[in-house]
Amino acid sequence: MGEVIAFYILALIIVLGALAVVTGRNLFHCGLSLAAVLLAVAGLFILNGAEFLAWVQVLIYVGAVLVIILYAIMLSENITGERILLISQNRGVGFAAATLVFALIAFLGISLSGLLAGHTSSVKDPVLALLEGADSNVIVFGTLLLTRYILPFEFASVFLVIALIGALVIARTAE
Amino acid sequence: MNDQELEQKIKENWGDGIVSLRPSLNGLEVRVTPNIFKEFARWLAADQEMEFNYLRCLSTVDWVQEQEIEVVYHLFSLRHRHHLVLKVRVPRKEPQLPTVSDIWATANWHEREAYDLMGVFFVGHPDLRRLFLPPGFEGHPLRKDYIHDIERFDDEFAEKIRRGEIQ
Amino acid sequence: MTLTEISRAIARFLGFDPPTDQAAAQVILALIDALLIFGFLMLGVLVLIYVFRKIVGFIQARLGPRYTGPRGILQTLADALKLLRKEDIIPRAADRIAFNLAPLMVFLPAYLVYIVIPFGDPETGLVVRDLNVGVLYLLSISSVTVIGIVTAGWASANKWSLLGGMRSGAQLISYEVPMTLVFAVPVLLAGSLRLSDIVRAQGEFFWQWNAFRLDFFPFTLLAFITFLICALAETNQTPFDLPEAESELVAGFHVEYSGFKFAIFFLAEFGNTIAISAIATHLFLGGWKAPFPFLPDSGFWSLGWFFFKVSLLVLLIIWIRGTLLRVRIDQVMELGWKVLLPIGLICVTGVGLLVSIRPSPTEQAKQKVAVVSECPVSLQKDDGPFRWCRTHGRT
Amino acid sequence: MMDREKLVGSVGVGEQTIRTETMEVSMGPQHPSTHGVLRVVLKVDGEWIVEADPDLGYLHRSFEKLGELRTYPQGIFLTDRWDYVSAMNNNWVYCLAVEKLLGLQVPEKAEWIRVLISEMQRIASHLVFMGTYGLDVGALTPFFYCFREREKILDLFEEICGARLTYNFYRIGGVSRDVPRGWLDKVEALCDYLIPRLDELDDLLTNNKVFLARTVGIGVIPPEMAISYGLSGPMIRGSGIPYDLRKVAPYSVYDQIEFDVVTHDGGDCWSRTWVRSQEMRQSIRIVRQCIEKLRQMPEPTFDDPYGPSTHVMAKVPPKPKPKPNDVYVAIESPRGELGVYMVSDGSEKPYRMKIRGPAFVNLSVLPAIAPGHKVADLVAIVGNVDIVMGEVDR
Repeated sequence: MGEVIAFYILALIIVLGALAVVTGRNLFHCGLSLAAVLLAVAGLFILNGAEFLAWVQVLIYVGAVLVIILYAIMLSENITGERILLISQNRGVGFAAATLVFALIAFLGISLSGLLAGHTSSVKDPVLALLEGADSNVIVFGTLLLTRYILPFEFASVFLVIALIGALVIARTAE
Repeated sequence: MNDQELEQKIKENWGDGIVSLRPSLNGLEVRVTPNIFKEFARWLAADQEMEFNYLRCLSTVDWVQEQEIEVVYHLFSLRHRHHLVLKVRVPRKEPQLPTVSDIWATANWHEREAYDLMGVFFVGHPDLRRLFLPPGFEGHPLRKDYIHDIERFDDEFAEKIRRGEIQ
Repeated sequence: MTLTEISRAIARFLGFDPPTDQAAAQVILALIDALLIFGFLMLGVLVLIYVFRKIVGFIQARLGPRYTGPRGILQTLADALKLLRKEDIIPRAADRIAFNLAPLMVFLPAYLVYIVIPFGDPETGLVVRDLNVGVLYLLSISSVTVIGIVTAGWASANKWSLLGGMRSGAQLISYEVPMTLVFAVPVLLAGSLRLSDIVRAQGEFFWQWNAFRLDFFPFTLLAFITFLICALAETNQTPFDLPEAESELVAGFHVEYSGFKFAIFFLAEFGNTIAISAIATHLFLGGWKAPFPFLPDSGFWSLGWFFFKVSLLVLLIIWIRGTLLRVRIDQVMELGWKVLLPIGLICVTGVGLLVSIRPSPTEQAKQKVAVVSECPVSLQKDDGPFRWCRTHGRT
Repeated sequence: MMDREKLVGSVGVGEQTIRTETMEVSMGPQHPSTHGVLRVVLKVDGEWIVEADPDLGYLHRSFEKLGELRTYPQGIFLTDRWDYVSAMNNNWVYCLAVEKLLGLQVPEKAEWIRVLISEMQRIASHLVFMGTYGLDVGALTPFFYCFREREKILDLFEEICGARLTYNFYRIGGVSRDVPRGWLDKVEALCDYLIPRLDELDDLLTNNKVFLARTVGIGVIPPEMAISYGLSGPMIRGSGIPYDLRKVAPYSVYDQIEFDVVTHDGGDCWSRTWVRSQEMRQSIRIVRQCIEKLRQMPEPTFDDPYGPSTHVMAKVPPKPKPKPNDVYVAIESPRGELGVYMVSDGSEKPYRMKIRGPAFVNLSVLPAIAPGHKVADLVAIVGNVDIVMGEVDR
C-alpha cells in the first residue's frame, strides 16, 4: 500500500517535472525541474530495491551532469541583460516523435520482459546461484559486474578514458 | 651635479625658452615657457647627466592676480641625486599644457587631479577625466574664484542623476 | 535507552502502538526520528558555534562571547533569534522561486546525511537507518549541495554571488573526486558500504584503525589526510573558504541573503562540519570504538567515544581556521586535481593490491555482515537484494 | 603578465573559436577589502582581470582648499585627517613646510622626539598594514595580534598628547609638550616586547606557506616601472630601489642615525610585505637610538610633566606670516614620500597647499599591474599598496 502511494507520488513528480523541463520558459528553472525528475527517478529505483543504482543516479546525474548543465546555463546567460527564453517551435512534430518513441519503448519493454521471464525460468544461472545467500544487493551487483558483465564494464571504462583523453587534447590545443 | 652645474648645463643647452633660473628652497628652480616645455621635460628625463627620472610632485597654483596658472614639477634623479623645480605658467583663461605622463607615469593621475580641481587641460593625456569629483561636476574648486553654491549644485546634480546623464 | 526506544515511546505516547498499526507507525516513527535528528543538528550547531567562537577567540587573543547568559553560552541563540527577526530581503532582480528554494537545497543534504551516521554502536540503536549503501548515500547526498549553492549564486542576480556560486561549484566538484576515491579505501578494507561494517572491520587497538593501521601503511594514512583536506574544501572551511571569501567576493553565493535564509545557510555550513567530522571518525578513526580494548566502548560509552573523536576533528578544523589563510581559486583547483587526485588514486590502487594479495579481509567482513544481519535489535531490514535478480534468477 | 588578447580568451580547436565575454564588476565602494571607500571598476573574464580602473573621490574632503582658508597653526588640525593611520607624520610634514618657509630652527630635543614618535608611528602603521593585509588574503588571526601590539603604541601616544588617532602633537617650531618622565623607559620596554612579537608575526603570516603561495609573483612591479610611476616607500623598495627619503634627502636628525634601508628584489607583493616587516625592526633600532640620545638631554625642570616646555618649542609668533615663497617638503611616511607643496603670499594663511600623498601615487600603478591577475589577486595587490583612503582622496 505504502509503496503504491509512493510510486504514484514519484510518478507525478516525474511527469510534471518532465513537462516543466520541456515547456518551461526559464532555462534555469528547466534545469531545476530536471533535478527534481532525476531525484524522483532515484526514488523509483529505491522502491524497486535498487539502492545502489538509486544513489549512483543521484551522485552522477544530479551531482555531476546537472551541475554541468546549470554551469552552461549560468555562463551563457547574460545575467545583467535579458534572459534567454526557451520557446519550443515545432511542438506538433516534437509531440509526435515523443509519442512514437514512448510507444516503441513501451512495446519493447513489455515484450522483452515476457521474453526474459520465459527464458530465464528454465535456466539456472551459476553466478546467481553462487550468490543466493548474500544479503546485500551491492555485493551481487559488484560480483555480477566483475564476472558476468566484465566485458561491457571494461568497455564502458575504456570509452570513458578515451573521452577523458579526448577532452584533454581539445583543451590543450587552445593553449 | 650641484645646482651651479645644473644651471650651467641648462644655460648651455637652452636659450630663449628659459624664463628664469634661480635658487629656491628646493634647489634650482627653472621657469620655462609652455612652448618649449615638453621638449625641455623630455630632455631633462633623457639627458645622461640630468636624468631626472623621478617626478616627486606635480602641483598647480592659481595666480589669480596675474591671471595665470602655474604648474610646478618637483623632479629628482635617483642616480645623480639632484633636485630640480620646473615651473611653467599658462594663461588662466585657456590653460593648456602638453602632458608629461608619457615621460613620467606619475603625472598621469596628478594631471587628472590638476584637471579636476584646477582645470588645466593636459594635451595628449591618455585619459583626462575627473579623478575625485563626479563626472558632470561643473567648475574647478581649487581656483581662487570658485564659489560653491551648494543648493544650486545639489539641485542640478540631483536633476542630472535623475535624467540619467550621470551614473 | 536507544534512539529507537525513544521514538517508540514517543509514538506510544501519541497513541500509536507500533506492532499493531504497521504503516502509520512507520510514518510516525520516521517523523519522530527526523525530528530527533533535527534537534540534534540544531543543538550540535549551537554548541559548535559557541565552542568555535570561544576557541577562535582564544587563538586570536580575545575573549569571544561573554555577556549573554553564563559565560556567553546563549550568545549563539541570541544571534539566531536576531537573524530570525530580521527583515527578509529579496532583491528585485532576483529569480524569486530559485532564490527561495536555494537555502533549502543547501540545507536538506546537510540534514539528510545524518540519517546513516551511527552516533554510537548501532547495536544499541543509535542510528536512524544503517543503510547497506551508506557510504554511497553520503557521497550522493552531499553532491546535491552543489546545485543549491549554484542556484543561490545565480538566483541572486548579483555578479559577486554568481562568481561565488561558480567558484563554489567548481571547488565542490573538484574535491568530490579525490574524496570519492579515498572513500573507497575503507570500503575496500571492510568489503562493505555500510558505515557500521566499516567501523567493525577496524581493530580494537587504535593502531588498527584505518587511519593508523600499520599493515596498509602508508596508504591509509595518506587517504586519511587526503580525506581531511577534502573535508575542509567540501565544508568551505579555511583555507578553502573561497566561496564566501569576504575580502574578495564580499560573501560569495549568499551575499544577497538575509535573515532566516542566511541562518539556514549558516546552519548547513556548520551542520556539514559536524557531519564530515563524524564521517571521518567512522571511516578512519574507528567510529565508536575505544582506543584500547580494555576501555569500555559499549552502550553509552560508544556514544561518548564517538563524540570525543568528532570533537577532536572539529577542534582541528577550528584550529586550522584560526591559523591559516585563504588560498587562491586556481591553487585550490591545482591542489585538488594535480595533488589530491593522484594521491587518492595511489591510495586506492595500493590498498586494492594489498587487499587482493593478503588473506581476504573481504571474506572476514562478509562473515561479519552475516552476523550483523542476524542482530535482533537492528532496526534496518534490508529490502530484497536486487529484486530483479532474485525474482528472475530463481525458480 | 598575459597580454590582453590572451586574457579575453578563446577556446576551441583549429579555426573555430569560442569567444568568451567579459563582465564588468564594480568592486567597492562598499567592499570589505578596499580599505575604506575605494571603488575599482573591473572588467573580468571569468576570474581573470582584464582591466582595473580605480574610481576615487568617495572620501574627498578638499583639504587643499580648506588649508587655504586656515591660518598656518590652524592647518595642523587638518593634517591629522589625511592619513589617519599615521597622523603624526602628517603633522610633521606640515610643520616642516611652515618652518622651512619661516626659516625656523627647531630645538634639538624636539627633533629627536619627532623622530622617535614618527618611527613609533611607522611601526604602528605597518602593524595595521600587516593585520589588514592578513585579512585581505584571508587570515583573521594576525589582525588581532597586530592590533594588540598597535594598541600598546597608541597607549604611549595617549600618554604624551591625550589622543589616540588625531594627535595634533607636532607644532610649528617643535612639539606641543615634552615627553613625561619615565615615558622613555616605557618605550624601551615596548621595543623589547615587540621584537619577539614581530618574529611571531613573521612565523604566522610573512613566512606562512599559504601566504607565500598567495603573494610571491603577484603584482610584480619592475624597477623601471616603479620609478616611472613615482612609487615610494615600501612599494619602490620592494622593487629593489633603495629610495628612502631618510637617506636620500635626510631631514631632521636622520643624518645622525644609523639604520639600513631595507630593499628586496622580488618586486612582488611578498617582497613589499617583507620590506615592511623588516622596516619595523629598523624603526625599533632608530627608536632605541633616539631613547639613548634623549636620555642625555635635559629632563623637564618642572614637576608637571605636561606643562609648557621651552626646550621642545622654538619661539613662534601666534600668527606666523612667512615671506612670499614656495617650498616642497617631503618626509618618509610609512607609505612613502609624503610631501607638501606650500606657497605663501605673505599673509597668515597659505596661498596654496598641495599634498602629495604616497598612497595616492602608489595606487596609480594599479591599472598597470592588475590585468592578468585573478580577482583574488587584485585584493592582494590593493591591500599591498597599503592605501589609506583619507590620504588618497584627501
